[in-house]
Amino acid sequence: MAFDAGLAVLVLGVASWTIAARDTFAAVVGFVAYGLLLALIWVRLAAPDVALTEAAIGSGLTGGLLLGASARLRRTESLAVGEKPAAALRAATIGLCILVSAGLAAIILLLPEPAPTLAALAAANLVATGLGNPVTAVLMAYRAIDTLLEVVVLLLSLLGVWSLTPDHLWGSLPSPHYRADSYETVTFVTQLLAPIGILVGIHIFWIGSVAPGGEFQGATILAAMWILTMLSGLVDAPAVNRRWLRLLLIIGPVVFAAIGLAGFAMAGAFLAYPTNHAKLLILIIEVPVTLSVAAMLTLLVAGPPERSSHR
Amino acid sequence: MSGAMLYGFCSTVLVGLGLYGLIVHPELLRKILAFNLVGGGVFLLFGVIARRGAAIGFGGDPVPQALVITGLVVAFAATALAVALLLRLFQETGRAILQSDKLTDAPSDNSQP
Amino acid sequence: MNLVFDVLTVLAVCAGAFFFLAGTIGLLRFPDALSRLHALTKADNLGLGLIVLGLLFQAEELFVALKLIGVWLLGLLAAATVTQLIARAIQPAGLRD
Amino acid sequence: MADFLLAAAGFVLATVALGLVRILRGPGDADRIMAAQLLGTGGIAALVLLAEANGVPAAVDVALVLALLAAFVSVAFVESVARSTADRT
Amino acid sequence: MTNSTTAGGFLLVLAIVLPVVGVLLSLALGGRQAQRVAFVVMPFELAVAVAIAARIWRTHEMLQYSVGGWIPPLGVAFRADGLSAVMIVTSALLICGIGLFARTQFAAPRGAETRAPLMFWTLLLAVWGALNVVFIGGDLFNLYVALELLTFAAVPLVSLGGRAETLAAAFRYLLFALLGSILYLLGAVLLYGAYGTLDIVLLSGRIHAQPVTWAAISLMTAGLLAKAALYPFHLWLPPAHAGAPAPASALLSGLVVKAPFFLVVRLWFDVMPGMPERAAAQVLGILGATAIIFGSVVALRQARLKLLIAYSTVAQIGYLFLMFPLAIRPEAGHPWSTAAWTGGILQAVSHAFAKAAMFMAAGLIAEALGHDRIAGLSGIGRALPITVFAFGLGGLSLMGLPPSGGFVAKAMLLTGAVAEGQWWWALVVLAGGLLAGGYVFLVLLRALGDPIEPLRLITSVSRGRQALVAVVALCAVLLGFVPLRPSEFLQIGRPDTVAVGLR
Repeated sequence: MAFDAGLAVLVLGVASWTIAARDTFAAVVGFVAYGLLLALIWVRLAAPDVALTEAAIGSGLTGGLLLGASARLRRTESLAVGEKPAAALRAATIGLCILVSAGLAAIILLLPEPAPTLAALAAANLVATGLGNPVTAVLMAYRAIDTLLEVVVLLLSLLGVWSLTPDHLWGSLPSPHYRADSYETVTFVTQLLAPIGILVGIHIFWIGSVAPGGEFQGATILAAMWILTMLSGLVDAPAVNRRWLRLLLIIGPVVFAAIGLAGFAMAGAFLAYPTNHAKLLILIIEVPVTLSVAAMLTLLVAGPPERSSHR
Repeated sequence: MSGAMLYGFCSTVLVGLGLYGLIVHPELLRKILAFNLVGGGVFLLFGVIARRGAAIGFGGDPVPQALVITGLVVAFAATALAVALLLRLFQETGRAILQSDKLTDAPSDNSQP
Repeated sequence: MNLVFDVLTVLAVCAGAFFFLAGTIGLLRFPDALSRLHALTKADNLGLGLIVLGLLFQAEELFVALKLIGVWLLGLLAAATVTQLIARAIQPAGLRD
Repeated sequence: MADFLLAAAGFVLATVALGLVRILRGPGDADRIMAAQLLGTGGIAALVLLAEANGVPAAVDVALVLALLAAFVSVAFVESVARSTADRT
Repeated sequence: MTNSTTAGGFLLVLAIVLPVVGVLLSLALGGRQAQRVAFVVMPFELAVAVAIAARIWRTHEMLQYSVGGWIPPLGVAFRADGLSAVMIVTSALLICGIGLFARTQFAAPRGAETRAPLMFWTLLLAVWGALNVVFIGGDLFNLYVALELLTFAAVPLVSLGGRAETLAAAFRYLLFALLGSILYLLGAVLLYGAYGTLDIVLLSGRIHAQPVTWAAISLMTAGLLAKAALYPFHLWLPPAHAGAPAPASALLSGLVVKAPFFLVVRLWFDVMPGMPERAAAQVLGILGATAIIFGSVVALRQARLKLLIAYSTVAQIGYLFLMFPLAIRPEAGHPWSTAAWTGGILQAVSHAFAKAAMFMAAGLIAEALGHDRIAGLSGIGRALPITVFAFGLGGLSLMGLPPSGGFVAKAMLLTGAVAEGQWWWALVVLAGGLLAGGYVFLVLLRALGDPIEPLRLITSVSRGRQALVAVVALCAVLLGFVPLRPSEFLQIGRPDTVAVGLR
């Protein structure tokens, strides 16, 4: 209890810092810390699957993305001075936000006891999916449609990022654009870290069917390693019109949708799996989805094409 | 009061803090950060609700936990798109804030390929 | 036997926690960036290492123990990278300090 | 034992939280990176302690992922700082 | 009401999977193939839409599909009632029209792949799929994912031109949309915490009046209003809709803003049917009325055609929300409440066609003149008569003059207002019509007037495209021949509290 209280205070402190810091860069550092502490809270809330996702995406990948952006925007900070809204407006906003927070706090006190839950239902149907991890069962079986659409959401946001390319640069390479004379330390660390990271990513993905873990967490780690190799200059970012890249991006959702449609014939419904082969089919979906999602996440961080040629 | 409820209150404060930042900060990157704070708060609240639904040996209701995972991925996609838009805007205008509503008198339909 | 392991765990974890404390104090108190960096390295490497060591006495599976050691090695690597990069960056006034 | 480990996790978190003051005070990026690094390591230590204390073995995996991504974020961090300074000169 | 799959439910799956597969294929094949994929998907998807409507028409029951065979609350259901069918068919027709219109504008050149065509055709299909999920989603979280799909498909359309001010418009749109989504999600989270399900039908059976419910519904409604650009959340709309390329503007103004409105209707009439909250409905009505007056007045003062049309969208969205104070009836069984309800939906549909036609007409005019300044329109009526005629037809519907869909919609809202004794809404409807007449005639008078100097057209505009715009505008007019009474089809699958007035 004391631990929880301390952790909660710490999270709120870091969050306040993220809002209040004058320097954007410092605020982003605060945000990375915020994600890390949230991962701890997820463990305390008995949600290790979410903790993994938060550590990987919420803190790690988002943190890296925002750090890069804040570094590029650094020169603009002085411009924003004096643009702050008037004191009266800020006071009104503070009032509104306190009202929202207090109202929500009062509301959650009124939530029913005992709390309604689908845990029993999810457990009862676990056998039919052949999975041991109920969270993966929700993601890949009970609510597989959400997951399929989520992969499409990722793909669309990548399209959105690519659509920002200046016309003459279409088909060229995304940033990050890093010096060829990258620190040898970075290169060394990458060479050491990338193989380990790939192993860990595969491990996290693989245990997802029985224990906390799964495709999104595994894919994020793979993506982080790919980005690292690009940062260190070991590999270059792929040009956006490469055929292999396009195929890599769509293979996951295509297999997902295809097995989903095959469900009409095999099990009588879209995205249904025949009981005896459910686990195998889910695995067949998960492998390409992991690869596609890893590619999407990597390219989302890399941003729109900015360079016309290989260096 | 249980530990879960404590985090519940924590989540409501996070939502309020994030909303404040979203409204007040002129810099767009700070708005994106604030949006992520609100998102974190909402997901945390969902996690608390999942924890309250602990039953039959599960530490929490797996359905909301899975939905939070989906939500986190979607929030990352949103952040990535917003950051990319922001960086392009910065490239074009040299600014990372939104000007007050003024449209230039340029023709609005010069987008033909 | 269990008791011995428990005592070892307590000792190692306490020592690890102490190093974290030392690292923080160093980060706050030392005057210049390079000595702060030095303090940080101590805390990272030793603090996490001792805590992992303490937990190893409690680990029941080999795989868990291996993962714990992996955590430590990765932490070490991250710390070493940062230390190296910061140290390099401080010298040519690359970073604002 | 669980209580002790939980307390140890709390202690480690509390001490590294003090380090956060460095983020607040700055003054330079180097200190901010160091403070973030300290918090990262502390968070990892707290996670492995929690794994044992709460009986959530998966938390070790979380720590593993965190350690991996800490290295990733650090590199991204230093690269971007170096780049932004390069841009300015 | 059972939760199992009905016969023909697979059509709902196809309505979503076809566009998604189209998106994947056009990205994979790239280049000139993206457009071909879009034109292959269009007839099939249109056929699916018509089939869904036909089946509901025949069986008089709502279509339902439990995805993966998992029954809610554990699984996710798709459901299509009469209202869904109307929206699905409207989107299908309009998207096919927009696709045909954009065929030359976004034709991919031979040789290397170019950005804009690939993006436009892929995103067109993505918007289509996302809209269909919104219209048939039966689960509040699934609908959240659908809203995000729609956001990520719609925002890049705004900045397709790539100019700085469209980038700023896209960013502002994205911020509003994301804030809206997160508020919506927060509400859904509270509902799950209180009732243990996110399924709309199950929720409607469990929900009852208590603070958690009010908080959740208010948060979700506020979030959706931000996405629907109802006053005072309209700030993002004019620059975004005016800055996008004409076919994208037509899509955004005609269909995309209707999706959050549709979800507000779902929330208020389906998730919590018959729950008394007249005060809240009055608030929505007041916001709607303000939007009508504000949007129309600002539209009158615009110097550029596309901005004028965009502000007109702000006003016309206001009409949609007038249906709430008129159709919310705690004591059920009043036929006029159903009239106002039908009027609101009809307004959504007729505005979709009318506004799409007007944006496309404005696009053709801008293409021909190289600008869209209203002051420089003189003589365009003679150069592009069909286009200006189509613009006028669309305007007819906005004004609410017969014969047009807008007339029937507004007449139903008027009847509802008078019968309810809430005559003040009737005044707003009439005033909005007059103001709309003002800005439409402002443009028409200028366009039909004699030019001071001979008009110079940069390019000629093909008859076919002009005719296409006229056909879309004609659809809005043809809706005027819908009989002036509550439609029974729209009530299929509705909770009895609303539908009882018909029998």
